[in-house]
Amino acid sequence: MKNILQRVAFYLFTAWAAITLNFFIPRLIPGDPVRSMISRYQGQLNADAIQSLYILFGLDEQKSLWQQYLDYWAQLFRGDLGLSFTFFPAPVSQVIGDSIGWTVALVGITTVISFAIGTLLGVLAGWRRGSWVDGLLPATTFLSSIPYFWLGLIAITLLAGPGSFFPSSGGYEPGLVPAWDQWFIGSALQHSILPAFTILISSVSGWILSMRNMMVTVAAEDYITVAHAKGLPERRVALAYAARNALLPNVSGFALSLGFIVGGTLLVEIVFSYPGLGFQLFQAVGAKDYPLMQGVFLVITLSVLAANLLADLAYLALDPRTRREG
Amino acid sequence: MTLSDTSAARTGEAVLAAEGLTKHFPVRRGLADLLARRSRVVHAVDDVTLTLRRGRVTALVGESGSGKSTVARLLSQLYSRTSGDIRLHGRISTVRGGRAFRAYARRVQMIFQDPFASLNPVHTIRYHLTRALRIHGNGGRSRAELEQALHALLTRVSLTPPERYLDKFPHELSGGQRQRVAIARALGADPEVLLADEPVSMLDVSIRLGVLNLLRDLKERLHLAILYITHDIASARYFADETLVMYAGRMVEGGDSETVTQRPAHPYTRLLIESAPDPDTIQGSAQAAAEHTPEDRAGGEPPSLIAPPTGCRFHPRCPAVMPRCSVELPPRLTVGDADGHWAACWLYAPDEVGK
Amino acid sequence: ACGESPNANRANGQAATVLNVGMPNGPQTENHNPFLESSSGAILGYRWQIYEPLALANVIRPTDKPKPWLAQEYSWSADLKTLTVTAREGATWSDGQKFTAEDIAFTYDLIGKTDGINRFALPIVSATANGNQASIVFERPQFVNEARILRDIPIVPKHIWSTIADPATDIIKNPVGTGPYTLKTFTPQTTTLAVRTEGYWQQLPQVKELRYTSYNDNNAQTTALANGESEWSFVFIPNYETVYIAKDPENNKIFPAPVIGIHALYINTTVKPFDDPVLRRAMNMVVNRNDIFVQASAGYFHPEITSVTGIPTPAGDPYIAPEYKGQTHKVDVDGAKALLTGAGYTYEGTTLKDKSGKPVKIKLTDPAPWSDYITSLEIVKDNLSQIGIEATLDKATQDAWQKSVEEGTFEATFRWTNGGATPYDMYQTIMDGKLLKPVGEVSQNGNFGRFDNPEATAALEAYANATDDASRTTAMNTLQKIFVEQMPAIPVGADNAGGAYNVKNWVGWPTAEDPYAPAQPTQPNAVDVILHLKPAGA
Amino acid sequence: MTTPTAVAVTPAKRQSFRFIANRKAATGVVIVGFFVLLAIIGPWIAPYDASARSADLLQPPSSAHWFGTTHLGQDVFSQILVGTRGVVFVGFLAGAIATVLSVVVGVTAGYLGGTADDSLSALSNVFLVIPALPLIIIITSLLERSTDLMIALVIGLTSWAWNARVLRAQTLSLRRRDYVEAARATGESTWRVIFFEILPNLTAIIASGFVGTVIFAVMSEITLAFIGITTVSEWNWGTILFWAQGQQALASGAWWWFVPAGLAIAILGTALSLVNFGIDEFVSPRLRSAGKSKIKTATGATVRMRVGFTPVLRTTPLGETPVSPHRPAVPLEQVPPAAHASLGEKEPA
Amino acid sequence: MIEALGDVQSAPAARSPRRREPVLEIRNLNVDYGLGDDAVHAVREVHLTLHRGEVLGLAGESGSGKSTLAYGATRLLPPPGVISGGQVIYHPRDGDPYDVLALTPKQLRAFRWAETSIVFQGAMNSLNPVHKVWVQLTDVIRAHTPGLSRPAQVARARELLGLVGIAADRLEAYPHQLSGGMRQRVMIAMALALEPQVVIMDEPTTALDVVMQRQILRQLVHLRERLGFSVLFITHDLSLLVEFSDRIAIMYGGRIVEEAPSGALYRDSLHPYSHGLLNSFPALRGEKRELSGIPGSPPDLRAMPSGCSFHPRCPKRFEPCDTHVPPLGPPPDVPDAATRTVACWLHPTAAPVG
Ligand SMILES: Nc1ncnc2c1ncn2[C@@H]1O[C@H](COP(=O)(O)OP(=O)(O)OP(=O)(O)O)[C@@H](O)[C@H]1O
Ligand SMILES: Nc1ncnc2c1ncn2[C@@H]1O[C@H](COP(=O)(O)OP(=O)(O)OP(=O)(O)O)[C@@H](O)[C@H]1O
Ligand SMILES: [Mg+2]
Ligand SMILES: [Mg+2]
Ligand code: NI
Repeated sequence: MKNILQRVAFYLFTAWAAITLNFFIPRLIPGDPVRSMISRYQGQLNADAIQSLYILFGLDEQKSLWQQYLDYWAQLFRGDLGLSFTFFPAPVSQVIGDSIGWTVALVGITTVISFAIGTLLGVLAGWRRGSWVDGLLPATTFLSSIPYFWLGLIAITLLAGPGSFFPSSGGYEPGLVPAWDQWFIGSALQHSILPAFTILISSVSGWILSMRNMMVTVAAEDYITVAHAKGLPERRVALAYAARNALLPNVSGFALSLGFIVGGTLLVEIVFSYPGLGFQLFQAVGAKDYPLMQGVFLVITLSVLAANLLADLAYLALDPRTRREG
Repeated sequence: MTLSDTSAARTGEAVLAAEGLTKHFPVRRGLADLLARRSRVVHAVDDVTLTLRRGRVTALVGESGSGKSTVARLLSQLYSRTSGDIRLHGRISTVRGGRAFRAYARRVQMIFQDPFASLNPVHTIRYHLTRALRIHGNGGRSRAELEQALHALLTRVSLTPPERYLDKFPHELSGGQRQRVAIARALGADPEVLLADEPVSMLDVSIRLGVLNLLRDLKERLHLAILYITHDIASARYFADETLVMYAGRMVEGGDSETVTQRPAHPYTRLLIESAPDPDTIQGSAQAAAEHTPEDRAGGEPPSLIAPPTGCRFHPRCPAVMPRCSVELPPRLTVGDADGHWAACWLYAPDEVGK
Repeated sequence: ACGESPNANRANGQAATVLNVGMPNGPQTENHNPFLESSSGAILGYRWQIYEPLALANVIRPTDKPKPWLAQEYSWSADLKTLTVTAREGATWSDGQKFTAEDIAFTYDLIGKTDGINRFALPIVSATANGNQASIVFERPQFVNEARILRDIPIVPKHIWSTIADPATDIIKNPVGTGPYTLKTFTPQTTTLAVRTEGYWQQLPQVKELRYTSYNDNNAQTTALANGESEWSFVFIPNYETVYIAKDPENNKIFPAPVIGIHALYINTTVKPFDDPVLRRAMNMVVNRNDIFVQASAGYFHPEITSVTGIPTPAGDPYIAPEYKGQTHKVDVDGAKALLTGAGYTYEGTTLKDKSGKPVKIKLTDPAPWSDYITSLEIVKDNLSQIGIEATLDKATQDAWQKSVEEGTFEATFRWTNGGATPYDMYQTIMDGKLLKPVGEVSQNGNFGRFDNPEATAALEAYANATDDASRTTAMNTLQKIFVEQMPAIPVGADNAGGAYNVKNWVGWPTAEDPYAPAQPTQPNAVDVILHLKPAGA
Repeated sequence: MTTPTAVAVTPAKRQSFRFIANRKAATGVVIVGFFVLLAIIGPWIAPYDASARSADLLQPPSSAHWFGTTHLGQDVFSQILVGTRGVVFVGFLAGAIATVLSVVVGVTAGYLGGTADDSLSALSNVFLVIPALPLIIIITSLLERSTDLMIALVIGLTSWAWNARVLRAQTLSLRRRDYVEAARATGESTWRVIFFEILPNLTAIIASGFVGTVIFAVMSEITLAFIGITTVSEWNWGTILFWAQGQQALASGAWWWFVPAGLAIAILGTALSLVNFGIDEFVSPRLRSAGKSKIKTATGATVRMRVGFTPVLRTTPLGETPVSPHRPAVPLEQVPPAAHASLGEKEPA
Repeated sequence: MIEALGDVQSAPAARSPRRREPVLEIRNLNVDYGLGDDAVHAVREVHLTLHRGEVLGLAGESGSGKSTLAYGATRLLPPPGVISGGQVIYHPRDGDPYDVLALTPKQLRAFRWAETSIVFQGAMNSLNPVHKVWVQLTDVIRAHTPGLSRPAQVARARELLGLVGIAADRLEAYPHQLSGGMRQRVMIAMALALEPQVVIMDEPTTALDVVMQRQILRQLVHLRERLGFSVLFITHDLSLLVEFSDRIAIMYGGRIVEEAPSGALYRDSLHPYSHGLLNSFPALRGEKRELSGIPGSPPDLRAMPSGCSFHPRCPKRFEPCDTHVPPLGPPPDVPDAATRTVACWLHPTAAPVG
């Protein structure tokens, strides 16, 4: 009992601390949303608008930070994330709802694919040390050392453009309405190829490397030698024995990377003009849009925590030793 | 090395004593336990009482997993105990880190079971021994003195010439050499009590003999109190003055080594002694070995320590089981064939002996 | 089978029925409230295709009389405090209801009552309807606000808006306006408007469908413009000749028309020795506006200011005082040096020393990410070194910069002014004594350089409240004189209300020859532009 | 060729630098060293003032301007040279800060356990949960003027959590190792146990954590500069990319403005990863390429060394008697007569 | 096949030397760690013959190369181990003998477990922690008898557990749910799954107490009676070996120094090292004897003494010992010479093996 309670308490505490930090950190930034808006429009917005915006955003009343904090929690418990300033008066939940799907679809799927491919190559590289897959490693390392945005921009310049199959920006062709039909899905897929590919290139090497190292470590375990001694087919030794055990440590890394999907995608979305959550966060930071920032942070915090939980569960499911019954 | 002041006259004086020593390890619990509101522990050591005396070797034998190492760690106060007392020179001692722990460690040193794990792979032998000397102020005041002390230590454990070993890393030594370094380290503290946990299990018999001779020598020359934990009962017979037998976390028998090994009283001890291979009785035939097997009379698995059997923990396997064995915990009962020979078995209860 | 899908006939969308408009503002959230600058309607500009204002003032021809739009006609009372408007005959709301003067009165009344949506802080006293006429009464004469009142207020239907609890926080899911278009679909990336089938008060535009796409940033927008994916936009295109025009010289066009609103180097007049107008004038004389124009604003974005009065031309031509007509900025290093030495400054080697003998140093500040401003400052820094002023460039964060500007703790910074139909707004931003705050206290709306000149303040006051042209001209001339002599800020480039457009599918865009409207898709005049468009080759 | 057999005879001192013997690591160290050198002397050897404008606007690479010029006529090559210092400084300082923090938090939490562990791991979890890059963006915008020092501090202070977690887990497993218990039993004090028994065993993890953080810091710094978050007063590669991107260098065909900085980052990153490989293999003897992975047998065929199929260097056809590869057994004839003479001295059983 | 071996059971191989028939002949085996000059020669010129149905004990100094020999002969030695020469000749029940070292990986895979199985020292690490016991038992059956149906495989697995005295419900258990002794027995069951001819056991009971040890060995002996396989048994526990094995080979410094029937070796060891060993272990029963031990320390494999590697510690060393390596062969001067070999200049052989 104590253990599970402890675990739950730990998660709750982390969530509380992270949310509190999320609340206070943005507020430490000097400046306010109204002035950011004025600056953003650099003369396109009349200075007279300042006052109306203060009133509009409800920033004209002075509330103590503490009071705001309490209000924030009250709001959260009501499931209300407040109204975004940038998109005033759109509710933060709507802004997030509009963009999260894209992020999850693009980055989520690519993360899964990258993990799958990387793990597979890692298994190969680790199992047959010195083979061509192993020789691939320096190349993938180089690719993953390239700053993501640079890779993306070069890819756009070289591959996208008028007449090219690859569109240079957006999540789907302008003019299409999101719907589950062949045009939209086709277009969305087409738009996701280039970003997905660049994410893949820059992230797959990490998985290859960690899987390879795990494979090499596991390959030296006694039970692998036993499996060889048993005369099992090579494939079975490699997969059911070596890879199955080597996968375990990678699982928690994978779960965590799922949690970072939302937070870690800023540059992809900036570079490829992808309509996702990372870009919204980036904009929100620039616009001092506290409610939106907090909302996105909340999503990230919760997803990382959920991913952690998932990692715990996955471990439980995959490693019988943790399922100790006495 | 300032052990010379010990006089033989005081040999036999109790140095370290444990009374009712108990250690329960909490078990990681699953959901099922949560629902059933069970709280489970491993009863690793239950109610162990023993006394280590000056200049005497006490052997502790028993099944694997019966809690021998746990007793040693409890005595060295590396584990906190669930209950029971440890008396050092008659005074109850409970230390948890800090200066008090160091003072305790100076008098009670432990040799760990696994010589491959108990030396830090990143440090040289010199470092290990220097620390052992320095911590307890035995390192002398100058470099030369320290060097001399190091040489003396290594020579004492027959790692000669010392220069050959001082600057080696643990992985460059054989198991036996490591084992001796571990012993040297324990001696560096100039202790009164040495808790040696299976110091010879991984060695071939010739090296094993060397280590045991060293321990005996220490006992005799420096009047150390030694706890010698082993699976090798024959060596207990040869090197220990007193032998204690543990089964499933409890002491089941104790007494003079020769008596316990030659006339075991407790059914478990008997099983143990009979199980021990002895080339002098049965010689060289796999065929013959298969014939008279004591386990035919006491088969079965060692008990679970999480839910140990009620009453006498050996009763499910005991060939001489009586109804009361499964309900009542047998106390220490005198066997009567030799001084200080006792067994925790109802067979020796006064009312049973008559039958 | 897929007939129900909104995308079904998308594949064969004819070029000549659709116009693709783009803006570089990132994913949008559905919000069609025309009063909110944060709405997707405002950010992409489509609000003006749904809602219409009373009249369309043309900011690039500020002296032209605003073109009556939803107002059949309008007139100001002599004291310029009351506006009387006749409602457009035959206009209907897109839900079929008739448009009346009630709607006009309601709209202005709503704005007057709701601070949150009163973008221009208009001092509306009352707005009432009488038959097909509405009259709106203001607290003060509204000459300088005229264009805003007529052009920038979208008229909303009373029958719908009177039921809206809070007009400032409603996202107006189903916008109903008098404009030629209605909302078809909204997605965070693209908003599509369809042309009305009936009930528009004038001939319907030929563009059947307007698609407003929001690109994440300037680069994406520029790329889309260059390859024709986006046909109309307003975005800064660095090196626009190569990046944009050269990609399709036939069709890719820009029309960067200057408006009266400028970008200037504000100088903190409280900091010695820059409190000396002579020094400021000398600095003005060495600033190479052409370099800034070419290198920092890509040769088009902030049209070079040539007039010494800082008034952008040709938009501001009519306002330039006779004595300054034709007088243009020229880089004159020797003249500047002479001016300085004549006023008691000295040189030690190449270093300029002020009257007290201290070397003249100045710190130029702007937020780091604003690359055009930073580039301009680099050039200014270079220019100033020619007269021995050692300038340093300080790149702060936006917030730090904003704070230093508002509190007057900066030394010199590049910043914009307010814009308007007359040079009043730009001069007011720079020189208004009513906005003057002591250093350290926040001045939000202007006079960041702490320019303290009662004469200028009075002239501004006089200009705003004058009811006749003559006194206005006098006040304006005074302002120019003070500006030129005191040089509280060094004008460099004008704001531009132009845009980039593509003539492959549609023609009829405003051009320098026919500047009937600013070519900016987010301006109210955009509706006029759309009405001008015809399929190319037709 | 490094074989573990060499280890046993190698004196202790040389061990710490053994990983340089790894070819990958050596390459990495050389490249990183080169960049560090550039960081030191870059500003002096730069042919132009990196910020100085010139009349050569947007010129492609030439002998005057090796990497071409910017829209202001600045020399890109000089900017790269001058910019190296910031990158290297921030990378290493942030790496150092994060490493120290992670060691302090991770090892303390792992070793002390109990409440200290709970609160410290909660702290690192909170830092783990908060997305790093956005957090860095926010904190840097908090600072009025972000100097390289500030950026290094911010990156260092926000990116220690992952390593702390790894170190904690490792410390937890080390804490119960017998040699730590043994050190305690010998009477070592707590701090000595932490610093002299546990830390040395974590060296490799700490070192690779350091390298990892340096890579992360370099990437973060460049990213921050690229998206225009940090001030661009001091040149670094990210700043160059920021300007190039802001001026649409790629679309205007000015690839020379965009490509060198990106490649420089990639090369530095790769070099650091290579060092990391070296550390990894140094730590885990199993990763250490055990000499060659392919060997030649007596018949000239090549076989791969691998688990489960020990290579056989020489086989003997069934009919023949195998001979020893080392030394033939001593033929009986050579046995000195003395041996025979002493036969009688058979020992008693 | 079991019936065929029935007579072996009634007349143990060790007792009737004339009928000795080899299953596994190790001839001049050399195993190195590493290559070239850095190589450690851990096993040198080893000759050892395992006969059908016998238990051959292998004892010796720790680090003398016992495990290396076992792994080398089955080619399971992990890198950097290499076999630098020799033969391991296997005699199948029917068919011609062949050299295990010459097999291709594919043949080797087929050979393994079906003909020779091996039980490693650490049973905890020998079982794959993530698979249930039945999976690990059946996968070896499946790999070598492809046609067998799933239920038949499981039935066989159940039967195997029964052989080693573990309840069939333990098939569903994961390795960590079993005690050390049970795991060791699962490994033994697995080793017998394909009824191989040779079972190699490397210190299978070192970590266990004597009760458990005897329990396991008893089962092994019983199974051997029924199935007729041969065992190569490696341990430090000489008393155990004397009791359980038919013959004992003693290793020192990478070489076999003596090999003899266990009783003969115990009573009358010829090599001074064997002698020293036998004088080093205490007896549990009977009179306490004086234990002499062996002075000196084990040789460094990297710097082997010249000649007989034991000579620096040998109480009886004389002239040739430090220069010439004594060959292994039947001693000329003892009555039971036919059944034993020794490598010592005290007993210079006239007919070296190999
Ligand atoms: N830290 C621990 N947590 C939980 N259980 C433990 C712990 N240490 C030991 N145990 C359990 O306590 C029991 C006694 O263990 P201990 O190591 O003392 O046995 P032992 O007699 O020394 O065995 P061996 O002869 O194998 O060394 C075992 O069942 C073991 O699993
Ligand atoms: N990877 C290796 N590299 C170099 N030498 C090694 C390696 N592995 C083992 N050795 C050496 O080979 C020798 C033989 O080792 P082996 O494990 O066969 O000994 P053993 O007789 O089984 O000893 P034990 O009784 O301790 O198990 C030892 O001296 C050891 O130091
Ligand atoms: Mg133990
Ligand atoms: Mg071994
Ligand atoms: Ni029987």
